[in-house]
Amino acid sequence: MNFELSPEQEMLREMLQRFMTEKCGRDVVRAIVDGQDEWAAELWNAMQQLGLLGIGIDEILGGTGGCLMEVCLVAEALGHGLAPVPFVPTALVSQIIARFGNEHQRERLLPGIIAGGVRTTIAAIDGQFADGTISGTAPIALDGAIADIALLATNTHLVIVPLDGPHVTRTPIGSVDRTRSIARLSLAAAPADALPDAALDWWQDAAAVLSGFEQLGGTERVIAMTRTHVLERRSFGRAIGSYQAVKHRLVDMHIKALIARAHAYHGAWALMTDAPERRLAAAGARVAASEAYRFSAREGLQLHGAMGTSWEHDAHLHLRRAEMLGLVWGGSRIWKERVVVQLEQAHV
Amino acid sequence: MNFELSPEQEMLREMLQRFMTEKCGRDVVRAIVDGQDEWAAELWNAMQQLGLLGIGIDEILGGTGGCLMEVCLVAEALGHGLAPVPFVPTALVSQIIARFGNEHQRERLLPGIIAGGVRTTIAAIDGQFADGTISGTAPIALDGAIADIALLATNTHLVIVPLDGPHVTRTPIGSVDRTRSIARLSLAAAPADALPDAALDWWQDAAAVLSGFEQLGGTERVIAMTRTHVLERRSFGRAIGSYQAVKHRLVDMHIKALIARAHAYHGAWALMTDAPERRLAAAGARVAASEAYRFSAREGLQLHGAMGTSWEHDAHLHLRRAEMLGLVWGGSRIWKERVVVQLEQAHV
Amino acid sequence: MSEAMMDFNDSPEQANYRMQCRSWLAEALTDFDGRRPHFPDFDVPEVMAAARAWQSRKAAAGYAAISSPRGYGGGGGSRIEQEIFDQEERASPAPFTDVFDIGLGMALPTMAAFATPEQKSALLPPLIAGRDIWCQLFSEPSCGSDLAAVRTRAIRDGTDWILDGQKIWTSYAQHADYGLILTRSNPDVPKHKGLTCFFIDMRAPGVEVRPIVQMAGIAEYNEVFFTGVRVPDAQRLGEVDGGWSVALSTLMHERTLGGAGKVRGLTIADIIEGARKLQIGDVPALADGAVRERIADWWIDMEGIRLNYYRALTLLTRGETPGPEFSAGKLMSGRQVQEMAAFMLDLSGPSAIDIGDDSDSAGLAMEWLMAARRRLAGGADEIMKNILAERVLGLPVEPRLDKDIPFRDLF
Amino acid sequence: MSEAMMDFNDSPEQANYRMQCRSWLAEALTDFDGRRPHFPDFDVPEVMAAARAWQSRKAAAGYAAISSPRGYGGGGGSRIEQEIFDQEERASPAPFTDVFDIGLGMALPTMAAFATPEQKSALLPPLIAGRDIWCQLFSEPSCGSDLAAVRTRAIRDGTDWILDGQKIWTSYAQHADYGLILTRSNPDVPKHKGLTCFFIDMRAPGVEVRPIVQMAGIAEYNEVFFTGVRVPDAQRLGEVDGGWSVALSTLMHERTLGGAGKVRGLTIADIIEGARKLQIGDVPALADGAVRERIADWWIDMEGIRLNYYRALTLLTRGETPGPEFSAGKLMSGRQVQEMAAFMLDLSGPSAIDIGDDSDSAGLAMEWLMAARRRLAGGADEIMKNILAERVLGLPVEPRLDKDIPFRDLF
Repeated sequence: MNFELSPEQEMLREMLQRFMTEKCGRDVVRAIVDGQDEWAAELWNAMQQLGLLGIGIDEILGGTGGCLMEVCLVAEALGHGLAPVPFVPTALVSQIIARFGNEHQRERLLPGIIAGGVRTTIAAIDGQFADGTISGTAPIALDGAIADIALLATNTHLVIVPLDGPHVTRTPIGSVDRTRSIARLSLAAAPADALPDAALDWWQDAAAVLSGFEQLGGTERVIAMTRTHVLERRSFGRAIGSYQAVKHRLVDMHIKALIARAHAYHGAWALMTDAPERRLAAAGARVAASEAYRFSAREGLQLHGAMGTSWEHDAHLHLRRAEMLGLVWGGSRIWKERVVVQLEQAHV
Repeated sequence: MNFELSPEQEMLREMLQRFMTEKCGRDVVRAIVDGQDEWAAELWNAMQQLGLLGIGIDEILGGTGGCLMEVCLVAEALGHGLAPVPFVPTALVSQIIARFGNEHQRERLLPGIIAGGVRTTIAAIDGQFADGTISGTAPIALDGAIADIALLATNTHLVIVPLDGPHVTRTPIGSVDRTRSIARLSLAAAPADALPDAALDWWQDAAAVLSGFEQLGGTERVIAMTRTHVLERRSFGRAIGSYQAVKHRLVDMHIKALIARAHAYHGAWALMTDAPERRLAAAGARVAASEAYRFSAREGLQLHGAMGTSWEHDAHLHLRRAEMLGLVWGGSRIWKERVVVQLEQAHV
Repeated sequence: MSEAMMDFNDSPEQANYRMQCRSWLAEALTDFDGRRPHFPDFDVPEVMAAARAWQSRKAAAGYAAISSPRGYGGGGGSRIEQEIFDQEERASPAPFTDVFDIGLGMALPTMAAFATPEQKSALLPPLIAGRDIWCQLFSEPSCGSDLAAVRTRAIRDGTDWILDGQKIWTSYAQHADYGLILTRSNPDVPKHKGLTCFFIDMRAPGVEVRPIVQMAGIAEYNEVFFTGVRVPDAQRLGEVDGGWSVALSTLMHERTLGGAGKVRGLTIADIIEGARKLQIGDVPALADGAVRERIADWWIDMEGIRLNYYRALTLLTRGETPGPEFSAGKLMSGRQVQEMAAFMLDLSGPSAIDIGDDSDSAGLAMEWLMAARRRLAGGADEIMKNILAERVLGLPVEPRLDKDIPFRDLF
Repeated sequence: MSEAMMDFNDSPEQANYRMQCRSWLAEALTDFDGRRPHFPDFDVPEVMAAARAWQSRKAAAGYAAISSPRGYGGGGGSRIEQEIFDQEERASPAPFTDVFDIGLGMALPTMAAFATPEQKSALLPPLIAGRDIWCQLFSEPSCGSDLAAVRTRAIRDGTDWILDGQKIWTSYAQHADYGLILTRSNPDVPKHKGLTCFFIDMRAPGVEVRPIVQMAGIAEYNEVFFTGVRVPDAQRLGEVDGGWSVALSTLMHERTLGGAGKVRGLTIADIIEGARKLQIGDVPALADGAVRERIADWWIDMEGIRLNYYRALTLLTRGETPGPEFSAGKLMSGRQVQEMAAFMLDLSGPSAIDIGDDSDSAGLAMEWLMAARRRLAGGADEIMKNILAERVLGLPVEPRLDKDIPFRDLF
């Protein structure tokens, strides 16, 4: 039994916290929210310099080494900082290619990703892959407006598509989360390169877990900022954090975070070990993390009082991010259904 | 717009409260709970003497007069006092016979009911009515162990069946609510007398509303006893009723009672006026009242602390009564479904 | 059947009045195209112009402030007539007039109770006719729920008072002509005992209004700064140092019946319609048990609040005053709209991330973003629960450490 | 992959130990017929006899108190081995031994920390072997959650103390040989500072036990009256007037990890099985979206608590002490079992009214009735939330009016 971070992983977490405090301050996020920048390119470069874009990729393949758990810890730190960078889609793609891609695909794509010059999106597409080309529309491609490469999943194939050609039209959408550049992708016979079938089965589970860590980081941030607020804010002569209605709500947030963390670790473990319960563990991670972040963002905003409803306050940025992440791989009703289907099979 | 009790009805309510305080004290209820008596016959006699068994029945038919609303107020008062008497089934039957019965049925049954000598049950039966006899089993007949007459509903008929003949077997069951004598009825070609089809459509709605008032009375009682407890009980130097966790829980109970009362009034009004929205209103009354009583009984018990879990405390009698009433005409999932079916039709 | 039976239907007089309202609305609204934004942004000149025109038209026909005396420009009618008109107006595509709500709902009854006859004659008719907009200057940065802790100073200067300080979360202050203000007139007594209320001219020298953009991108609220603002003593409402009871009466108008019949926004019909269109897997979402159960639960609460509002109206009809228990509607509705909107977004799946102006989810997302405001404005959920616990259930207040201490020693 | 990877599987040593436990259990349980009541009632002689026999058998094989030193009759093993055995035992039809839980879970660590070596040698082996039953005498009628307010007096008399007062909610006191007791030794100092702990002989003159029948019909709890009970000072645990820290350490054992891995009762598998059999209209309840969504929600929480328990075990394995955050399991599980049982009863419909011994709903109803106890015993939900808020999140305690006042002036 070993179900905790290792001391090395704890060190990585602390390092990431310091890194984020330094490189992803309020001004970085607000520059995107207020439309001055499209994404946080400088933060991305700093991440690249630290080797974070190659984390979880074997050194033989040019990566920094480490396992998927370390990738998850980066996602958590970025979620904590509301970072406007395409890390999760990019890491998903690099993990998938490292794991399932052939030699040619690895050599063509991994160096660029690890070097920071190639950003990716990954999305479900309503469309067809045949004869080396793909046609159709991906209505929501996370970080799709700034991506160079897309992994697109039809019902039957997971394919790699460069986004720079004439066969691709991308339309940025007015996203609920203003910190990320989301686009609709329309493809008309765009050249595409298929991955093995096993990747198609794997990617949704991996997306659920990686985003789960991003959600978990956001949850912890909301809890921390709400805690600080209720310790400082006074009403009727007392810190509002001494009132049970406030205390117990924060405990509810905390417990949801605790449960989400346990499921997230389990999901990461199941992905790493290809455990038989991988689908269940990944669905658990997604449902628990979506619930924890959405609940905490909503109730954290409430506990901030009227101030929390203003544009200038960060509470709504988390509310919006929580909603976007809760929706992007499918809403909770769908993922809870995945949980139950797995449970039914386990308890025939 | 007139959606409140009339001054006369308010007077009736106060009179009923005094009556219950006097005639249905703790000893009366405990005698049934602890198995000394099967039901509260003395209370029933006192009700008969006050004319409560003929309430809502026209004076021409031998009743006390008044409308269904007054019947509902009696049910509320009995629910408040956890009264171990078969009023709701009996009143349902007398209302149905007065409303739908032919002259012969009225003359045969109403005088006995109003005089207190004839008690009734009403239940759904898994069985068949044909050629003037009924066969089948009613697994749960409320107050069935002490009833003289049953109204039984098959899928196609609502029939009157005397329970004293050789064709009827009744088996008392170990009910979750120990204040009421519930039985399983098995009938083998028992003589039965059918009511018009309209009655079959009406009875469930009427049962939902009348029980709704009984549930509402129980809810108000639980709120009152919990309020008294939290004002008296002290912890860490304060009345526990001054802690927000306690205050806000009582407010939740109070709001559920408020909503249940509004729906109960609406249901009674819809039954009385045969309003087009009768089914919806009755389902609303049932769902809201079941939720209010179950929630208040559960959380009221919790707020009483360990003391509330002891046999000697009345908290569990309400928890049990709330569960029995929440189940007896079908659980909440079924009745919520009735709500939605009606809403779908209203919003095509 | 007894004569004393409940009756949901209009009496013949009420039915008659309803028909009169309905036909007047139909005629009056032929001018309007019926297109309205999801939420009114009164910073948009057309939205404000439509509101003023409509309010003035209602006033001319006696439909603005129906239950206020005719002398002030009201309709001279009953509270039930007001409700009948409101119901009909809500069912119509009439322009939004929220910008007058504070004036009509809070300033009007407060002025009616505390102002002089001359002041009422001068100020209430333009308020009712939509010419003057009023705001309520109570909240301050350092006191959210704890209104008695306001710090904005009022210092006597001859027959005037000089106001210095800051208010916040003042709805529509950027448009307002007048405001009701709660000030600290005496810091040497416990906090509830040193407050005084005034009405003020929002255009007076020293008043500065700064809009606060909300999370949904609209600016309904403002910060308002007071620097040496001179207010004649004649504009005082209530006694010197007696402002707390004036403020309480104003707030009572805000909270009583709040939310019960007046909630705009998502309805059960919207949810049913949405769930008919959306799919879960291969079946319509409306066929899914989880969706159906939620619809039932939401309807129970919404319909319960609506029916409860009828109970309150019945009391009004009988000349009684509904108690604070009817404020449960406000508490319930904010949270419920938030839940419903969030649920529908989730059910829509990834495509609901797109909330651009032309998207399918634009309206839903606006409801969702604005719902947080509903849970806070006019008393946060937590405060509403305290009020219900203390005033309706008679439970003890929290231990108060600040009650008998002079205000100036509290900080 | 990194070496530092998480691992849910047993290490080779652990797997070996698990197989050893499993085969021992299989063999040891051939004697038992495997039929157990829904809940153990230790007033039934056969239930108690089975518990004693099983506990003694475990002790003889080194499986009682696995992680306690062999010197006292423990197994001399690790905390992880204890957990492995517990998992295997829970999966087996072994007789219930709840009557020893207070002794093993609270008295054993408290005695190990505060008793003399002689006392430990004399008292712990029979405790572990199931010969002696221990109880914990903390709660009193006038103090539920506020343990520091106990009034049972302890007055020094030479080398003895004389105890007078009343305890309540004492689990299994009617069967107990010994008890840990918290007393008021000094009423002239603030309430936390005048308490002293002892262990006592429950058969001593002046101790009277009166069982309290619970709502489900079983008597687990008792009132215990003390009239001039003489206790040697040698049975004092901790310092004179230092009982609060002894009590806190005892309670910490009760609460840490409470409920996480040890919850007996309804499982998700039970719910799935039940929902397969029940119908809603014409379809199996398991096909209904509302049922399916609840199953998912409950699984998320239960599985989260279980996984969280593994995090705590990992810390134990590393020699660290899991903090109070792991007590969230107890908070969650009581409420959840209550919800699950109520939901299944509701789904069963009218027939679930029949909870007679032979009925289909008997077991479910017992879970439902006993769930209320889970939400109260060992810290009510509300108290657990306070503890988490204050000790884990560092939020301020409520204003305390009683903290620095001598105990005797509080009433």
